[in-house]
Amino acid sequence: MTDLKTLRQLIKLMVDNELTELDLEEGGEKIRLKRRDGSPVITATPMAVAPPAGVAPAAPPAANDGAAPAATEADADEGLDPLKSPMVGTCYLAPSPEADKFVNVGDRVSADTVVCLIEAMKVFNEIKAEMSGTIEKVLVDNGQAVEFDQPIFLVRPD
Amino acid sequence: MTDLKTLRQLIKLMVDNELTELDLEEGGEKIRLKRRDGSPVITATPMAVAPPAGVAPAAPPAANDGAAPAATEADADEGLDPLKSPMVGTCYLAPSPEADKFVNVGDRVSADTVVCLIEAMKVFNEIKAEMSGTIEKVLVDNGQAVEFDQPIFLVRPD
Amino acid sequence: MFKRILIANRGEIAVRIIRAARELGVESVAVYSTADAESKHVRIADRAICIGPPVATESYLNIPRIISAAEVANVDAIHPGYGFLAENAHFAEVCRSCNIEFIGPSVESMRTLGDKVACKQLAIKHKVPTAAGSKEGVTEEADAVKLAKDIGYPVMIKAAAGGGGRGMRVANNDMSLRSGLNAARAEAEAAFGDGTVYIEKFIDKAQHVEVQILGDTHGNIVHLFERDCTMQRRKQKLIEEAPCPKITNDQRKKVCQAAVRLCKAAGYYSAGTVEFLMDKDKQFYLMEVNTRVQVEHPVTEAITGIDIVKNQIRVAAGEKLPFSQKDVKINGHAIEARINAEDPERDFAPCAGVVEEFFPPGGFGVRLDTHCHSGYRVPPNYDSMIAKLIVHRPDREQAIDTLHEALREFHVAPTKTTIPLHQRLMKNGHFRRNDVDINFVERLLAG
Amino acid sequence: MFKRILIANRGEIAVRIIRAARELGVESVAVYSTADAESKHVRIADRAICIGPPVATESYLNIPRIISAAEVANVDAIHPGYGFLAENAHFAEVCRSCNIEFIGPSVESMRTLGDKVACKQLAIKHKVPTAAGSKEGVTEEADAVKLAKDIGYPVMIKAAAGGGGRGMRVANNDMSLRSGLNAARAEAEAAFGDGTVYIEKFIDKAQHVEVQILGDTHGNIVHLFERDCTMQRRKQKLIEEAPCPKITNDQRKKVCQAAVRLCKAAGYYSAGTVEFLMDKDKQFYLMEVNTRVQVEHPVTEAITGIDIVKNQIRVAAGEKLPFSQKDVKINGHAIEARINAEDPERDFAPCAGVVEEFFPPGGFGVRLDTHCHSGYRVPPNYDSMIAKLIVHRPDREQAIDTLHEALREFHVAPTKTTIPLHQRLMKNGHFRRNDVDINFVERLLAG
Repeated sequence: MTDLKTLRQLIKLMVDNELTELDLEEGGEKIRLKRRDGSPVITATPMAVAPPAGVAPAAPPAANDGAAPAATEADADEGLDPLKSPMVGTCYLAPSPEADKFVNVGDRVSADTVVCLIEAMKVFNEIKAEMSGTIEKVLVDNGQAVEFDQPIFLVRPD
Repeated sequence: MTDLKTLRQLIKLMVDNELTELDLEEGGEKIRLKRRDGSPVITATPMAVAPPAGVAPAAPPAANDGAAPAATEADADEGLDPLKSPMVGTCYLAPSPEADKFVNVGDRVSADTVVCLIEAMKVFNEIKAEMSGTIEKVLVDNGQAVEFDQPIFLVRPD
Repeated sequence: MFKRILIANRGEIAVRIIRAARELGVESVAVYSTADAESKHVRIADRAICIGPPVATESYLNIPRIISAAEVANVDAIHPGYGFLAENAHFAEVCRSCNIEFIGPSVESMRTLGDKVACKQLAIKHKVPTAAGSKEGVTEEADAVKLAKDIGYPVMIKAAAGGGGRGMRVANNDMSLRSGLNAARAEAEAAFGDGTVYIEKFIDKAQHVEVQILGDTHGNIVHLFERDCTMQRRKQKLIEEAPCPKITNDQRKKVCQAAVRLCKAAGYYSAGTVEFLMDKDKQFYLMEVNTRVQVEHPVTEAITGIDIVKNQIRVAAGEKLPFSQKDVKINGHAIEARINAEDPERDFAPCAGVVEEFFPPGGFGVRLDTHCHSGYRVPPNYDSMIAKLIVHRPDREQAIDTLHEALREFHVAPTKTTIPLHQRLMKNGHFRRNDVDINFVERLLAG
Repeated sequence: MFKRILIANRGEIAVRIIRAARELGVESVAVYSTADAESKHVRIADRAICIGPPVATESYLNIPRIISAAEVANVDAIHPGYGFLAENAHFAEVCRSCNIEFIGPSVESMRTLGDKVACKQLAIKHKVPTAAGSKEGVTEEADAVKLAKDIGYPVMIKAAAGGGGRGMRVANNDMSLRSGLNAARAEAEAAFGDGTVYIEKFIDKAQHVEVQILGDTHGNIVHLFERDCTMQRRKQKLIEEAPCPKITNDQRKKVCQAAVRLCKAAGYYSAGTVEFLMDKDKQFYLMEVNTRVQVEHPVTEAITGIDIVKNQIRVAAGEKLPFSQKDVKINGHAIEARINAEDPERDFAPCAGVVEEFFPPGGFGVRLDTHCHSGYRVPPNYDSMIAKLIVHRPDREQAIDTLHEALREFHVAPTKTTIPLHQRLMKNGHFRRNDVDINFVERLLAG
């Protein structure tokens, strides 16, 4: 159950079907599914063995434009790993406006390949791939603000 | 039940029927479904007595001494029907202190057998059995206050 | 002071009264129908007694069942709240005949002020402004037509026993007057068992201004200033505020003193409200007197700091009012928004069912009166109000801003509520400028 | 006024600040760690930015990440709330060097008042009452012993850079002083990177009384009267009230004016709190100055009607205080109870996890500041306070009764909280008579 392959498949299932939640439990044989819906649902039945994840989602529609990381969508793509931003800042895909991008879709990257720069407090931080594989997707635009944990690239690991 | 195939079928069921939630539990026999409009469709489980009680928190401990009718408790007794009070008042099991009780355990009653008096606003109301059977249990003491719907006797119907 | 009182009501007002009683060290006994078995007033009362099935006539409106519960619980008094039996003089009479104090005014003053014709005559006698019209019930069409000619059309036909706008009709000419007269009589007969109707001048573009009264059984009677309840829909108040932003201190003083005169004349005590219509020229016209605590009493509590419900209980127990008129001061501005479980999309149809998420706002200057919580089931049997959101700020503009923010934070799901409507109204320029009349909301919704 | 501000905090204070900003028409930008992705401050802010993982040093305490978020969101100012970076002068300096206003006092006054030795010297210079003791840091044991002999045992050894009671020690004789001195130095060095300690007379049976200060950048500085925070456990405040029920108006005036003198001398502006210990004879001794908004600020807002957080934002934007000292009046009595997710049965161990049922109280005179709701998950990473329950009533006795009722209604499950402890304290005769000192709660809990 806990091997990455099954996990990926479960996640794909969720994304494809707009599930917002999926709890499983082998021992006591339990399944709990939730789908996206205008009005979120919290079921806190006193007896229920409190499925935390089930109750937790502060489901209420964000009053703000929901700037939260789009991690789940990204992870969705079967077999791809997200390359996430380690900090808040402005993301640059090329060393300078006229220069070529650090990496493009199809490029191979290794652990210390610089994939982008993130400017934080006037400092340009070189972001390395920290993994080896092939860039499959670029998720942000040049000069776009990124948050902590926000996926920047999708990489197909070797 | 945790194999992906079953899962996919369950999810298809959800999508096709616009379910927003689906809980299962094999051991205690439980199913819980929810649709978009937010009104729960609960396919019963043996123990689930009152669906609302599950959702609406009966949970908060009554700050008061919980004078609520003990209906459910009474109903529990196999095959017995509760004879409930139709009003709030003081229940008398005999026409007068020295007189015999209207009915005792083991007595047979028919629809218009008077089983007790309930005093409300100085008026003594004769309470009839409204059913025929045998008195199996007396649930209140003589002179005890009873509420609306509070079981007074348990009757084994013919 | 009483040892124990029974609260013959449900919902937020039952909760409100239980809080006041317990803070005074008085035991509280709740009554409830089977539909409310898990409601908050049942949980927080010292004792709770089930009195009947969901249908109100068999529970909250059923006098014998409530009195029996009161005797079973051996209480000293009954607080009727608002609605249900609150303005039922017969109920008050029954309570007192059973040696149970009715927490409200005297039966006589309830009768006098409850009869709109008698009330109006008393008002005229004591120079309380009223609309021109018949001094007593009108039966003959001819009299009606003559009267209408004297005061000039449009005129209003009202039921003497009516209230809350029920059984009212506007007539613009003799013909509509004739037909309206008969229809109104029949309607009043059916609704109140009293077909008496009367006629008075129709006040156009009116605002609703009401004065809060509080009196004791020792002849002390004061006003707690006025409220503006012009924001209504189908004669149901949506938003109430205090003080009325449109009148001067002189006008305020005049109308408040008039209200006190009327209640004094009726030998009134406990809490009461004298409702007026105010026209464009700030002229006041008596509408009716409500002989009970009002849904919107919290806005007055906010600006005066006086606990109206506690004082109702005190004076019912024979105590003197702990303050006099000169002690009553206005501090800041307060606004209340009634949150109803209604669907604005479906012409405000009530939305019964489970409120799965009820996340209320809070913070500085925000008061919430509610019996609702996440998981609460709104029964289909009673009115749809699930909460009252009240803000108190130094001035009206800040109060509106705070209320707007509080409404924005107020998350209720999946139940549909009037929260979005209130948010819209808080942003409305006419409301912010207080350039509104009692038909404003309906015009807004219509167009 | 600012167009947009960032709130560098979480929980109820972030919610409080966002409300104040929005009511002023200022856009709010929340920052959050992945542990708070679904917390209320994230939902109600105009924008929210994830700045790091749960561990505070990588998120709420991480200056570069917060400044980057501020630049990304292009804000005009940052409000630090309390805790985290609120009293970090370096952070204030960085903000201003990046042309982002720090919503708080000047860096200089933060430094002066933050150093307890410097603060005490300034206090002495301006006749602000302090405990007898060393005028500067003590390093030599000999000096310490001599000093102790002069002022008499017991004495207190304090860390110059300390605060909130951290790094304090009581010595009753030369021996315990010697050992204590070295231990305290080491502890201070480790805790604050500054081993400077000083010695002063230990105040026995003390009450905690603090004065709320508010100043602008135009030299106006006023006090909003005092708070009594004597009800503490392990130096953590449990219950705070205003005004202090034990002092006369003269004593009040004296201590409040002393606090104003000290802050004026330090060139202080924004909100701040001067904390004193008060002995049995109503003598005051300066403890420390908190250069930020206080958790317990709502009790002061209640009795003065002044919105402290809004005014912090106004003065940070360069506006003048909209009122002067003579406008500040005390109205009634307010008490705050801190509701922590802690298990009194298990020595107040924090209880992280999902709060399945959170049914708060409400009604007249009740304010609730919280980020919690049914279904909220309390993260294990931060402090355990989940709500502040504040009541405002005409007098202390009524305030206690109202708070007791509100606590009784407050239903939180299954999470364990301090609500039962507060209920017990509301009924405690010593508390009701205000016959307590800062060790009262611990003695009570001990047996």
